[in-house]
Amino acid sequence: MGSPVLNVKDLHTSFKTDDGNVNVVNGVDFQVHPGEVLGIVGESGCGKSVTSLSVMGLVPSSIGNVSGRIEFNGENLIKASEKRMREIRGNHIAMIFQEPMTSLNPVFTIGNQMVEALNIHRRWPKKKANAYAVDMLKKVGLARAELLMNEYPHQLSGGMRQRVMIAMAMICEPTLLIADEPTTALDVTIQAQILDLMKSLNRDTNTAIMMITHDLGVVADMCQRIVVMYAGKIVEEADLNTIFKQPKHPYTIGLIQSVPDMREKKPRLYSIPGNVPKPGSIQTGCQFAPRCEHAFDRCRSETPSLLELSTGQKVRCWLYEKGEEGTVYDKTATIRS
Amino acid sequence: MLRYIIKRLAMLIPVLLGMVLIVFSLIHFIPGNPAQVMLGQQASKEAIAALTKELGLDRPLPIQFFEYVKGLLMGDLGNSFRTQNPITEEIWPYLAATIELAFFAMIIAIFIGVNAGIISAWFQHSWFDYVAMLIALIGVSMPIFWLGLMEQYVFSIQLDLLPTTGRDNIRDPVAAITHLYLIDTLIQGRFDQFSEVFQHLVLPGFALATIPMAIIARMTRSSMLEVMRSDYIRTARAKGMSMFWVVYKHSLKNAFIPVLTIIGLQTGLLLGGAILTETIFGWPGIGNYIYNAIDYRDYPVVQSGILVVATIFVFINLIVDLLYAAIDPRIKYQ
Amino acid sequence: MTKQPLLEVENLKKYFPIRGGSFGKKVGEVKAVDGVSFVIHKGETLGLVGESGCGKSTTGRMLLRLLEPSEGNIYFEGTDMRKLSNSEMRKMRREMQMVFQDPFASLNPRHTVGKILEEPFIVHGEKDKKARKEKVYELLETVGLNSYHAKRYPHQFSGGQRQRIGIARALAVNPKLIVADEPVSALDVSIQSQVLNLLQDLQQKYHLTYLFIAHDLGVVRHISDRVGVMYLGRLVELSESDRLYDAPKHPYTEALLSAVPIPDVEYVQNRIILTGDVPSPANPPTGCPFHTRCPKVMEKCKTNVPNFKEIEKGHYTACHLYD
Amino acid sequence: MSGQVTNISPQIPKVQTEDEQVISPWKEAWRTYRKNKVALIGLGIVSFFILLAIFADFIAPYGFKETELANKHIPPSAAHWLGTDEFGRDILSRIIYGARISLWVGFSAVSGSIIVGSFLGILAGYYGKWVDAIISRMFDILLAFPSILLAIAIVAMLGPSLQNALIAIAIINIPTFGRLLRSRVLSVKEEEYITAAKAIGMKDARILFHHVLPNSMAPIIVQGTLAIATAIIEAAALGFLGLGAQPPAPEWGKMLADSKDFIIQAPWTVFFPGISIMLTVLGFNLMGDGLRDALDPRMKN
Amino acid sequence: GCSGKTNSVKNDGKEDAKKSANGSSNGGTLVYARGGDAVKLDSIMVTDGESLIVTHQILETLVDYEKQTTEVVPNLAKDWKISDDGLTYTFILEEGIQFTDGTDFNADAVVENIMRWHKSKDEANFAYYKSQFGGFEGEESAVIKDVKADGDYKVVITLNRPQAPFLKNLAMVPFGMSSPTAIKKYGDKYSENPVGTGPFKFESWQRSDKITLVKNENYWKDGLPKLDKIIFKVIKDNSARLNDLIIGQVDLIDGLNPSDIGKVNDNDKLQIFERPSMNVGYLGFNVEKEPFNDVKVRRALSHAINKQALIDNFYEGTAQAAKNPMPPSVGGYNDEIIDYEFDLKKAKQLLEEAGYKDGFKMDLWAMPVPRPYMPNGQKVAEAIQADFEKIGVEVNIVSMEWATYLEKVQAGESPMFMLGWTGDNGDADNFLYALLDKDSIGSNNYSRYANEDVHKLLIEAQTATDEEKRNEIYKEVQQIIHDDAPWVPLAHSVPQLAGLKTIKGFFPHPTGSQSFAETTLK
Ligand SMILES: Nc1ncnc2c1ncn2[C@@H]1O[C@H](COP(=O)(O)OP(=O)(O)OP(=O)(O)O)[C@@H](O)[C@H]1O
Ligand SMILES: Nc1ncnc2c1ncn2[C@@H]1O[C@H](COP(=O)(O)OP(=O)(O)OP(=O)(O)O)[C@@H](O)[C@H]1O
Ligand SMILES: [Mg+2]
Ligand SMILES: [Mg+2]
Ligand code: NI
Repeated sequence: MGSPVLNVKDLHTSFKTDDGNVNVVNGVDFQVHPGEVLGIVGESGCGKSVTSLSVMGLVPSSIGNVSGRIEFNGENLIKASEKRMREIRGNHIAMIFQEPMTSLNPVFTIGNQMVEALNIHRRWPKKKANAYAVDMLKKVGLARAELLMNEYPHQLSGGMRQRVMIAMAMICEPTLLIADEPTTALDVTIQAQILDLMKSLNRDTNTAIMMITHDLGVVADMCQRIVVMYAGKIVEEADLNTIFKQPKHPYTIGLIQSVPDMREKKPRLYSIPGNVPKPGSIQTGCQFAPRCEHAFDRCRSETPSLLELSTGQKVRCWLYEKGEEGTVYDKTATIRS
Repeated sequence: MLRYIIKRLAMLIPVLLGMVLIVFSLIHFIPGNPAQVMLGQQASKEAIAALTKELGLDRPLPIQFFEYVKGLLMGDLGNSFRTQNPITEEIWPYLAATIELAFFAMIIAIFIGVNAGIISAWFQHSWFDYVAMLIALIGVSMPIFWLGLMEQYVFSIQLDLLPTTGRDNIRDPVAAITHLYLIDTLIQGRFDQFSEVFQHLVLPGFALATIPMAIIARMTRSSMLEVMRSDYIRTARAKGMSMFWVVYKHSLKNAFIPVLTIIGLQTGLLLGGAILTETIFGWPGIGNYIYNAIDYRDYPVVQSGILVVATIFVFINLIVDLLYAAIDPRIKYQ
Repeated sequence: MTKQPLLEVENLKKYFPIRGGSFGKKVGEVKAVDGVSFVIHKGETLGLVGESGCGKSTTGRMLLRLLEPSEGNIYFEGTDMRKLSNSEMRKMRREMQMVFQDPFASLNPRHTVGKILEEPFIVHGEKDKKARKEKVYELLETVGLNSYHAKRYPHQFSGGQRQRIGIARALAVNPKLIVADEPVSALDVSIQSQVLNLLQDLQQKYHLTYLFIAHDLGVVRHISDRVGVMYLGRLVELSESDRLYDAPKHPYTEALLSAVPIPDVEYVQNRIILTGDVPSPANPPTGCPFHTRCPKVMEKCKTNVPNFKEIEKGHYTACHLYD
Repeated sequence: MSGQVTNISPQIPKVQTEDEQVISPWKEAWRTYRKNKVALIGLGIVSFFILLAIFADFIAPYGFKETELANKHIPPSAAHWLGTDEFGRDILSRIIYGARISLWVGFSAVSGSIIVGSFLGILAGYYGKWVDAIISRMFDILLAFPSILLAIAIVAMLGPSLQNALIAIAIINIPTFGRLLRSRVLSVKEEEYITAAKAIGMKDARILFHHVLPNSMAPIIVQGTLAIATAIIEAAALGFLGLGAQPPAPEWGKMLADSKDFIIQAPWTVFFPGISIMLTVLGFNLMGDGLRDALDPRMKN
Repeated sequence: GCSGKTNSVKNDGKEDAKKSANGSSNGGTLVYARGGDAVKLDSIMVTDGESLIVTHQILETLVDYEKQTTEVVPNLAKDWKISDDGLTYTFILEEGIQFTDGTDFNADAVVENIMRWHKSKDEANFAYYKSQFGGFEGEESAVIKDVKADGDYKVVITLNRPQAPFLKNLAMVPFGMSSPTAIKKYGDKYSENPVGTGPFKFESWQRSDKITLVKNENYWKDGLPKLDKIIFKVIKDNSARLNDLIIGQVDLIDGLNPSDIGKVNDNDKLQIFERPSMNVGYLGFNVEKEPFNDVKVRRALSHAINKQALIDNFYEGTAQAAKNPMPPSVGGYNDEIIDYEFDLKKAKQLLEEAGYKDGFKMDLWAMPVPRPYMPNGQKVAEAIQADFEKIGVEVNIVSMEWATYLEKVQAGESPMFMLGWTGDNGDADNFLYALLDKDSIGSNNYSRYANEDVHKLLIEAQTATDEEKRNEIYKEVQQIIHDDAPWVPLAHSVPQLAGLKTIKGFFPHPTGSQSFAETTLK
């Protein structure tokens, strides 16, 4: 597979809040390999966006603190200077955001915002930059590219704005694209367009994509490998097939089962009891334990680590610990029927 | 755009009419006969009666009102009771004095206010931020008439640095052309006078600037902070833009929209609200003009003066609204 | 299933005026809902899907007369709702209720949950304070909350819990019909299934009828007996849920269904990617509203508005392909 | 895949009991407020002046009109901490009694404008159409006036006195609250919980009083606090122009006006009343800012 | 845009500099600062002191007052004769005088001037003419019957009936002589372009800011005026005005706060000028209102005011305690009257006799503006308030705007008020009749005091021509008024001016305005 583009090790991000420091991302490890689409799924507030912002170095030091290692092509970004980060941002790592409505500056033209990254990283003459920006807009399937350059964001529909965002992110041909819920705000038919576009970009440019979403369908559609997050921690990591076919963590299992399937009608949906915990509210043990139907005492007192199973799958659950309580497969049996 | 302006102007009419009505009734309900005031305490009853008649104050109020409005519609602001001069001719020097002062004050206020606001927002939670915002808070809490007195006490009486009252050197008065003395002195190449006029502007200018400056600083800071937290700033930063450029290119233009509103409002307020400053600094401005006219029961002056000030106020706000469109493409006036 | 109609809607329309120009004159209209007809049978769940802005919420609100329809008729158990006076309408409100999309905005932040749930009883004339309290506790238990929650304020609840409170409030007046406007869209998947289950349980328990509005086709299929698909203020297809999902007739429904990503790695979707965006309801296309994006567009689609007709038993669609 | 994983617990899951206490929005606001040091200083200043006002009779070393012409213009000293004025009255005592006047004017003028303004604002916001048009135009007119001139004219009409100054200040502040309430009504009216209230068949009046008004309280309180600050300055300004409190009332603005002629011989007579005005106003402003952060983060701009 | 009228600058600074370089004049510019601006510069059309002090420099009267008293002395008329019946006045004019527009000053000009007033019948604009000379042409009350020129330099004025203070009236600044040509030329705008024979001529006027006058090079009095230029500058606030004097922005100021006298005296560059007093400031009772309809109450309160303390504290001792409604400088002053002494016991006792053992509550109206006769009305009221409190009279100070104040006091709405009066022409009639005769109720008799005896005596004095006799009558009137106590006369203030020590030849006149012809700066 070669060395990963991005190698995140033991990432911790905390925020200073009124109730003291709150750990929002709590020891996250994952890799993104060249050309790969990595999916990060999890419920709202589990720390997906914060993880991506941490990678970009966009967590302001005044309100948050990032620690651990973030290696980008071997370079530790946490140690990198702000100047170095600026060189990397938009150039080597680009990002698109959830809200196409608010992520574009309303008072500047599309063209102006398109060439910004080129100005910073390439210092091309204006004409060249503009021409390139138009090309880029065309590439993301925007028909009236030349005209669009002089239009303002509010004159565009949500789908068009998201395409502009993607074009903007891709303009410097980054090695890694972080997409933070790029389609959540869009309608299904438009979402299909955008996902299609991203897939083809990934294919054509070999840009690695870190795809953040809470929609399992999107993950299934786009990604090769998947990381499941729960309350600031990675609870499971596996390739696409494994995740859907052989989910291990009770949370992953529950999650997959909770989604109503459009193709058939089940009499009743499975649901995970309880609520997503507030970040920092669970101090000891497995974060999922209060909602887990298989939790036993150890789950409540000790935090499990991310176990690598023989399949290459990683899971953070005491059920799969080899040793005293028997083999992994014994315990999964209680979950699987 | 033009249609929008016309529409706004059309909407002005009822407001201005309403104002005329209110000012008219207010001033006419103030007890005290203008004739008495004009002739003074020692005047005879008959003389007062005769003057009352001559001024047309013996006619029924509705007729007086109607006549006044009729005049207004023909662009006639009426004649001052006291001087008998047409107000249209008389008002400009006063207005110019106030405009010069307000403009000067506003420039100070905007310059210091906006910059302090930006720096505070930029270095949020720094000592500069705290000190600047404390000063701004004290600024909004400042009774300017007291500030004016204190300024005079310190800079004029104690330190003898700056003149206390008036607009120019009394012994070497500015020969008025536009009545905006800074301009007049420049036109005439009298740089010595220019510097005199400027010195005269300093104390009242700062007194008047205090409140808008404080408000603008607070406003700039908070709207900068809000903008700096917004998604598109994050986008810009994700492109590798440096924070400085992000602020100056992306934040300022957005943050300026609410600041602009405040600037417009405050400029309008300065024009009419400068009475206290004008009184303390003996500034022959429009506020003084109207205030004295109330004393003298010079009805036409009060009515037309207030009307002129209010019209300017409304126009400034119209201009501000139009400026929005220049800054914010989302606003389009059809 | 009993096929007794509870609610009948005929040619319902809602045009919102666009004001502008001088003195707020009307300069145009948003055709938010443009001629919708359907029937909801007693005890069933009718799903309503469609993309954002197609008029689902507007339709739902008109049914409760929270919005005054511009045109069309609504019959609830035979009574013509549009003929009711205000006070009659207020009484009628007991029969039908609404659950809202945003669990944060639909609860008054300054009232305790107890007060929020008590209000329907006060409004509908329950004088006895103690009885009201009892009923509130009962409601809370019904939706899976505890009686001690009554003292709390909405901001102390999670989204899913708030949605339960919203449902409890709707239940308070013993309605026959509940219009649920995207009740789970704002919720996380794991919470969404809790609420869906709750809705289903309540339906059984109280013999409720639902009009279930959503844009998530999976959810709609899961909960609905019959499903209507809306596009630009019109119903383009309406049928029994299984039939609609398995064999959609309208090209829009087809595209919509194919666009939904399925969380299954083995399933190979034959995706129809539509071009362009949804046109604005302020300026809808002539003829068939879908013709601008339709992969099977014909000449007459551009000029003639297709009728909404039954092409198979219980399966309605508005498309010239089936003329 | 659904075959692979079966349901485990089909019943409605019970939410666990959490023993979090009930926090009302007001209590919560107070918590936020308490954390704000600057706001607490504001509260401290305001409370200080309120206490002065209430216990003036006990605190003030002299009466506010204890004239002793022989003691004219004594500089700050042990007997007269802040000196005496030209009537030989103790400035400290006058400032203490003056707090009564300023606070009274601030509170009552603002209450007056809140009552009238809210009433008009609610009418305009709730009924819309021509009611709104008329009331809104009225506000426009009032706002287009240079407010201090308007106040002067009103006082001139009614005759200078504290009470009339108060009325004038109340009048010029009406549109502030009117507009605030109107916009609140308009926005609250669109809130989903109002639709929900309508859906359960609630009458307009009840909606207005149980939902719209309580939800407008926070901005009113915030705006009210800030308006008290302005009202105090305005009252002082009117007093300064001789249009407010009448002698021998120890109104701060009047004290300033009376002693500004002595700024050279007796600067303390000018200094202290001014400082008092500024401090009180600052107190209310700090408090208002704090309240805004605590009560109504949306207004924060 | 800009109006030429309000700012008709004819000479700019450079031209001025040239002139002084020629050596033709080097008297310098005097900046005289005062509290208000002129209204009009046509003297006959105004009644306010701020206008008159300016016209005084431009327009001259036939006869003038002595420098610091109200004695009549020759001016444009070098001599005059009065017929025995007091009905014919013949004035002999100075010869060879020209108005500053170059036209001649002669008998015709005088006739035209007086006829302009006499025939105008315009009470509104020519108020002083009516009030001092009874009425216009054809009116029964008119004093002047006819005016005729007898040759170039002789003017004969015939009267309908004798008027004792006729010459004093003619000496009043409002009756200055304007150039008839200029009046015709400027028409309505004459009041902004006055042309006379005076020591200075009008140059420019910036409203509510300053009026500039320049030297009349052809002035008929040799060697005068000494100054090149006078600027009348408006500085409203008394202390600001003093401040500008101290820092050298202005040379001379009026309206010095008594409290600032010390400050001026301490400054070795400055001096004080005192304007001889011709005024009275008083506390008036509305004798029609309870309890002031009872003379005992009025007397009681007269005993309760410590006049000397008031004078010491609010006039800084620069006033004289008043016991009569007219100042001692006016002929006919009765100095034999013994004032009600400050005696709280007596006051209380009188109150008790009147049936107000526990005192009463009352409004005291205090004027809101400083006046020459009472620079500090509000504060004096505050002190009186403190005095009255000691005898149980609880006083509530009421103030309102000056215009309203006058109107309401005039209408008799006030029970007790502060006011005052400055003499116009230095005649007793101008005090006693104007202020306390029953005819004046509704105008200047604010106390609404009506005493038939007083009335009879005053009317008699008006037509008497014998000075002695008139004085006797006035003394009698003062005694009656003292006993009735409709007022508490408080003080005759000496208005204070301050200026540079170097100013010489400046004599403040009791009437409130004076010529600057002899004034020098250095
Ligand atoms: N600036 C901040 N200060 C304090 N807490 C923060 C801040 N930003 C995020 N958080 C908290 O961190 C947690 C994780 O937030 P994050 O935005 O990463 O969630 P997410 O997984 O992206 O959720 P969503 O699906 O809603 O986007 C949340 O609980 C949030 O409240
Ligand atoms: N009060 C209103 N005034 C004007 N236009 C409105 C109003 N309410 C809704 N609309 C418009 O009517 C159309 C339909 O709105 P509606 O809320 O019914 O859509 P929806 O299908 O519920 O969308 P969503 O999925 O986003 O909730 C939209 O274009 C909307 O902009
Ligand atoms: Mg996120
Ligand atoms: Mg909706
Ligand atoms: Ni399955």
